[in-house]
Amino acid sequence: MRNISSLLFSGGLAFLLLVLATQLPFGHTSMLLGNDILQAAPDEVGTGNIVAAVLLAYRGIDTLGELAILFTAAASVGLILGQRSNHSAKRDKTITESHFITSRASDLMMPLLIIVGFYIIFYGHLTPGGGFQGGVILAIAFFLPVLTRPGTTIDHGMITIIEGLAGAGFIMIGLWAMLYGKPFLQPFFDTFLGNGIFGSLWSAGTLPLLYLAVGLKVGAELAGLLVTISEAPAAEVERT
Amino acid sequence: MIWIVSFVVFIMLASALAVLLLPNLIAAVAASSVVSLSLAVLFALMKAPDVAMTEAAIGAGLSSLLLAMALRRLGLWQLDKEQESK
Amino acid sequence: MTMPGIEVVFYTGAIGLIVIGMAGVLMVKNVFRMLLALVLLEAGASLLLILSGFRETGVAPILLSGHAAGQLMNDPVPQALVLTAIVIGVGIQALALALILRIKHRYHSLDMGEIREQMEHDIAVNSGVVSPASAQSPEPGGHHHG
Amino acid sequence: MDNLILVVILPLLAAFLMPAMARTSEVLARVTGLMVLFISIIIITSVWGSVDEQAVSYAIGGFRPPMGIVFYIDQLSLLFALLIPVMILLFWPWNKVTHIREYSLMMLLTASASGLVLSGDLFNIYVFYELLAVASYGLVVAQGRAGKKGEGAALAASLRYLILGAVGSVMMLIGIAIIYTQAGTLNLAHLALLAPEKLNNMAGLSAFALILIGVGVKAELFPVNTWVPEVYGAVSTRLSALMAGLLSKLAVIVIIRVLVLLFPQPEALQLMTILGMLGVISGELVAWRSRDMIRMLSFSSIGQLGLVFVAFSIPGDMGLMAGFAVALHHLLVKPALFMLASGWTGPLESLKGAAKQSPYIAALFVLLVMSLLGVPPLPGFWAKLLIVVNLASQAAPVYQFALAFVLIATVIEAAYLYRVVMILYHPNQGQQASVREKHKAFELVIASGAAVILIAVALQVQSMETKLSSMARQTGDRQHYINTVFSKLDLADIYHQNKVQQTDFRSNNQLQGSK
Amino acid sequence: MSVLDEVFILCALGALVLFVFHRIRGIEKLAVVFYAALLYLLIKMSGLGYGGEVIYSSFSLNILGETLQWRFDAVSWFFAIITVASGLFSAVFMSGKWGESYREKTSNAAYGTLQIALLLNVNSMLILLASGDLLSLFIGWELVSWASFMMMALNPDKQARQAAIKYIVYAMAGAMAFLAAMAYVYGITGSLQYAELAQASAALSNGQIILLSLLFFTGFAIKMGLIPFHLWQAVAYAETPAPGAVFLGAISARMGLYAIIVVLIQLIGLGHLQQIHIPFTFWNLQTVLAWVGALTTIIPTYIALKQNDARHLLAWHGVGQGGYMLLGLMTLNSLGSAGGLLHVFNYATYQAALFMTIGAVIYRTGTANFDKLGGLVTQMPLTFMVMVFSIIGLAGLPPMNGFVSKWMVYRSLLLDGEPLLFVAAVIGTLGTILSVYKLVHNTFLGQLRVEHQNVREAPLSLLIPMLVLAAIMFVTGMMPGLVLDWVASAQLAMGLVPVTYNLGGIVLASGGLDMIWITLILFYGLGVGAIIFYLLGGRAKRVHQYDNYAGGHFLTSRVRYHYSHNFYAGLMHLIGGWYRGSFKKLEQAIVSLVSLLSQLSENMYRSAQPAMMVIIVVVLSLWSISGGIN
Repeated sequence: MRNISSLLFSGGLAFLLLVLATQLPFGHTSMLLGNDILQAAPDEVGTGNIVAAVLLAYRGIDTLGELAILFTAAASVGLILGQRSNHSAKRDKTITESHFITSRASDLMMPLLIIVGFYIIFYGHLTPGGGFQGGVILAIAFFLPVLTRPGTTIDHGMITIIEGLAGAGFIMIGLWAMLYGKPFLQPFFDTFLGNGIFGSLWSAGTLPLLYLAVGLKVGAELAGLLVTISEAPAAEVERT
Repeated sequence: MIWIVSFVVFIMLASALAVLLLPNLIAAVAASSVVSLSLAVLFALMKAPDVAMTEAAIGAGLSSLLLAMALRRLGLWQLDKEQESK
Repeated sequence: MTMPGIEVVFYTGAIGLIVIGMAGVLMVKNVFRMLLALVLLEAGASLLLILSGFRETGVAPILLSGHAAGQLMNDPVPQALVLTAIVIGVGIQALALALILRIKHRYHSLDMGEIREQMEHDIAVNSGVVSPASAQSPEPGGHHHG
Repeated sequence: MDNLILVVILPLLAAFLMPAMARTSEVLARVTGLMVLFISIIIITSVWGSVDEQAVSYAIGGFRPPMGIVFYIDQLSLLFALLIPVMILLFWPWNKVTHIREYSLMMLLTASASGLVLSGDLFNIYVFYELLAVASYGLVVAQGRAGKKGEGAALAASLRYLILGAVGSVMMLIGIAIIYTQAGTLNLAHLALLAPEKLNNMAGLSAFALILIGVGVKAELFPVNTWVPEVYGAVSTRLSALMAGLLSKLAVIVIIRVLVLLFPQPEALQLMTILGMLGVISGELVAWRSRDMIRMLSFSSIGQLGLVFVAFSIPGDMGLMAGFAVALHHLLVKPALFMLASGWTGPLESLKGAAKQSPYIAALFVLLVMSLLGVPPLPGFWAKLLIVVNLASQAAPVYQFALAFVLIATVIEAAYLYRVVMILYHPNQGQQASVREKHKAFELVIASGAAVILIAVALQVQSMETKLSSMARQTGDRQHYINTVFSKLDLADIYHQNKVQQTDFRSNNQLQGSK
Repeated sequence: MSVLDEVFILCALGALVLFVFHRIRGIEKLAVVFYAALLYLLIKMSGLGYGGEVIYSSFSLNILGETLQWRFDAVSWFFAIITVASGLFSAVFMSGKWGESYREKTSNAAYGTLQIALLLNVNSMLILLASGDLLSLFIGWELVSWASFMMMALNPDKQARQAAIKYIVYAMAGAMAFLAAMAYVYGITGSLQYAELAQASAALSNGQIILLSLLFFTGFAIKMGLIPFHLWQAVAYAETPAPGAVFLGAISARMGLYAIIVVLIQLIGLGHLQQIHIPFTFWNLQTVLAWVGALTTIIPTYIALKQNDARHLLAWHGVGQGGYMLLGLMTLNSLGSAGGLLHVFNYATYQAALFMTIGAVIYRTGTANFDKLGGLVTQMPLTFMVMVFSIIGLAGLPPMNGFVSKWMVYRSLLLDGEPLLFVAAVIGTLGTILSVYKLVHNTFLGQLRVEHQNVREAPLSLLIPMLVLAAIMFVTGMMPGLVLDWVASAQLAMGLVPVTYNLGGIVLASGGLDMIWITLILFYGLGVGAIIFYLLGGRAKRVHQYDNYAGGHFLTSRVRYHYSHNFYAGLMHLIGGWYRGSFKKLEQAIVSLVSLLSQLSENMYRSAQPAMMVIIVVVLSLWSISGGIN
């Protein structure tokens, strides 16, 4: 009964969406907002990567919200799994000591990943990539040792502080503009950062700084999530 | 171009079905990783490099890592066993 | 009617993901798999959103020196939105995973039906309607698996 | 007015910093949260009343409205922006055992809730809505009843809530995608301008249905409210009160904003009526069967939210006014009832003679219940009257059905609520009278406060009516919204660009004038 | 400030004072003073009863674009004076010995609560009676419902408490029907003013009028306990503490009648009721309502006959007597409607007196169960006398006032050419006579029970109000013109032709009624009979109470024989219990239906992903709705 109705519903949804397809102007959308931004962004924000301009300048508050969601999720995961952190000593015995190659490879990879991560973050406003992608790479870079060497732990306190400060940094940059009487998150409020030369690293006002904050924040949150879940007490293992 | 896209979409939908139908959960996680990867390809084909990068890093990489780790913690990390575990 | 454009293929992919994901969320009993289905659903929505700013002839919304000045670009806004949505999705996924881990620990089950029954029993015990000693079933004969 | 964005930003800042601060001083971290709440209240009260005539918009980052995100501040958003910190403050977890992350979650809740009511951008609303959702999942887990058994229930309820909520979010996202494909913009004012042309069709209606279902999860809308009894049954009454009272209303406000601005078609309203009336009747019916107070209140809350939806689905300003009246009334009464319920756990029969033990609390309960039912001099009556009278003056048959449903549901509601009252005033003491939990002081304070406000409103019903009707008029005025967000210059620009004929604009104006 | 304002201020003040000091001894005296003052204010308004101008309260409320007003006209005044007088009598009854014993049995607080409940009842009724538009009528209506619920809820008895819940559900259903009707009126006219409705009703279609009348009438009928809503009232009223029962029984249910007068007669209009034919039948709306009244006189009265508790018997009667009032009103001619209105007054007097006598009996013996009573006439002769006076009134026999009103109703039915209704009314009266005989016989006649041998006459504080009421019954029975003054001006206010009357009774072209003559002749006849009896050397022999026989069965003083159990066994066997059962089954069916639906809903909420299933409904409904687009 339940399955039939579920199928019915899914079918209904598919039908609805298919019918909509005939009505929606896919491929020829009006792009009112998009065209406006495409025209204005190079002059107004000065980024090469217009997606970054949208993310950090035009829709900066969305990004802030998104960081907050990640933070919330991480905090909740911490609450859910962290309550039994004293059990984390009881490691999962199923993880066998890792192979020499993997551990060496991870040692080699880690600095590389960190560099790549930061590169992606810093050039986010010019080329594809940015805080999110770079942040993920950072997170994975820091998590690699945990994965390859089961004994390693990551300091939760450090993560907490980084994520807190990075998030606060994002907001502070926004509030900084308010100090100058500009609206919240306005990227150009002072000659201090200047507009820079279009296409150079130090351009687009506070955007690189914001992306750095985003990158650190995302990196810290995701690393935190990974670490917390990896340290979670295992359910009674059903070994065969 | 359209054939490439069609092929990727086909792969994506097939692995999406596999996510639901494969009895082994590890395989399901792997399939979902394939879905993410094909999606990333699609995003790239749609001229959305940022999204493609993100999807590849988060969807295919991090998310699969999370799922796999959780699977291990759940005690369901059993490659050889068909199971729809309780 | 001209030959269907490439966007139709993309659209098919999006709908396919959404429908498969929805069917999965509805029909799958194992919560872990339910979560996987949820990921598919989210992926489908992202694809749909990107599609809303897609033009076949457009280029990526990035100003590079190689590009001609007047070239048509794809809409950057949906791309930014999807970026946001993907990150939100992974956050929720992690939260759900953490919950599943704990629930498995607590109820020794990943079956949604069993979890619900145990939960209802616990809630009934909490509210004092059922005494803790009574059997697993909160209301005798009251189970209706729709 | 520019400071108003701090209402969203400061709690976020505090939330980010609190866990880090707690590493040095836990007290400091806690105080920070409270301070932020107080500052929020001060900021809002300082601008209170300044938007009565003309709403204000605030462009974040200073980018021109259709491109950048704007906050829209009118009477409605200001009222809720004030209610949020006040309510959070009231239900602040004061005890010492609370984990610092929970305070952090409370701050995130505050920020997202404020953002939700202030935001004037569709996707921004989605982001804040998600934030609200994730924060509430976290809180549900964290505030799971401190019992050995209760913990599992909180986890499971939270997971089920999360899955439902995530599906809802995806629905909403699909709706947004459809809207963006159709109209090419996300700014609510811009969409409002384009809506008669672009969204007044099947695609628009489906988008609305999807958004309705998505946001409806939080708003306890009928088909997606199965989490309500589970979550309220599993968490502390403090959080239930907050969720049933405040959070559900925020989701409703979002739906109303979207509905008023984006979806002019009557079918959208009627869809909401149908869901609302199904919610009313099903909620009250199950409440009638429930055997303990919390469960009863949960289902009653579903029913009341259904009533709110029915009210808002009445076209025109009167419908909005009715909706505001019911929503605000429920926002006042339901938390208070939850507070009273927290001391009266256990099966209803065990409450026999509780009135003898605590006559004051029982009297409060009766007062609140009477207002909930709509007994004349109390505010609940005026709210219900507004709904009923306006439903009856609608021509579409669905409203007549809704009227019948609402009235029948009220009778059922009376049956179970008065059964409880009779149990409370039973001449014989129940068996468990001696072991019954005591009400905590803050619970009584909140409930008494609600009762005092109820009586005050009952005495000041005329001025409340003026206030509400002015709020409804402002909220229902699409042109006002558009004009507020766009300056005259921008507007001319947009018209030029979008080839929207000026005549459209005028006819729109006339429509507003004739209302 | 008008007198009405003074009334309201006094009410508010009284409620406040009583609420604050309700635990203090002696508060009952204050309450009596309060009701007396209220009565005084009403008497100041007595111009209304003699056709004076409408009195407006200066208090008004502007809301929803409506102006809520409160005002008194002759109809309101007529009902108000009965209300306040009933309140006064109850308060006096309560303030003496009865109150002391109640205090001892329960507590100061409980006694104070009873006082508050009574006061709130009186106040809310006055607010209802003063309503000047539909909205204020509804407000008053709800207030009355909740006030009487409070009174009923004070009852410790389990069954009565269940009845109270039943009552509140019924009352809520009635209120919701009223609200729906009101909303419907607002939908049509855009206003809730009486004048607007009266104006608009002329232009309404038949269907609309039928729907409106049905909704309004349902609301009001529930309060009055008319068929088919009669089940709750008697059970709920009967076992409230005696003064409460006195008040509730005397007047509370009559608020339904008042609302019927205001809405159906004054606003929708008399002509309308007659003109509107019910589809597929040969009845019009007026006939239907009249038959509802007639059936209400019969069925509850025969249920009363079955009761084995004096209070229940009386309460069931109260339901039945409401039928007479409605029947009288629905004749819609001057004589019948005057009869109906007069019956309100008359009924209040004797119902109050009867409940007081039963209250006194309970005060002395501790029970109202017929199986445990009997022969009290020797111990409580004055109480007995009051009861005899009252049941004469209740049965509608001369020279008491009940006779006048019932005569008027019968007469008008005959004049109207409604023989079937007349027969129905007579059947009702027959039942009344039978049951009041059961009442007086089983309580006061027959043999005294051993445990009651030390019972004394009721204390003076209880006797005084009873005797005064008896006097009123007699005086207004002999000189109905006193009350007919008020009735006539009420009729005028209702828009009916007032009845022609004089002090002694009714003036009709085809033979009126003069109670002064009838009474004189009655007494004269009695006197003649007595003279003849004594002239013939009438020998009276006193027999001891126990010295009697039944059916040849010899009784010793050890075995008392008092024929009270299973009274009217034969009759009961004949009429059976089917009629009450059928309505009960209807009620149970509704409850089971709700229960079933409730269970279904709960299962829907509990099943695995029910929400999703229902989304199908949403999608489908979306489709069906969206048929209009594209």
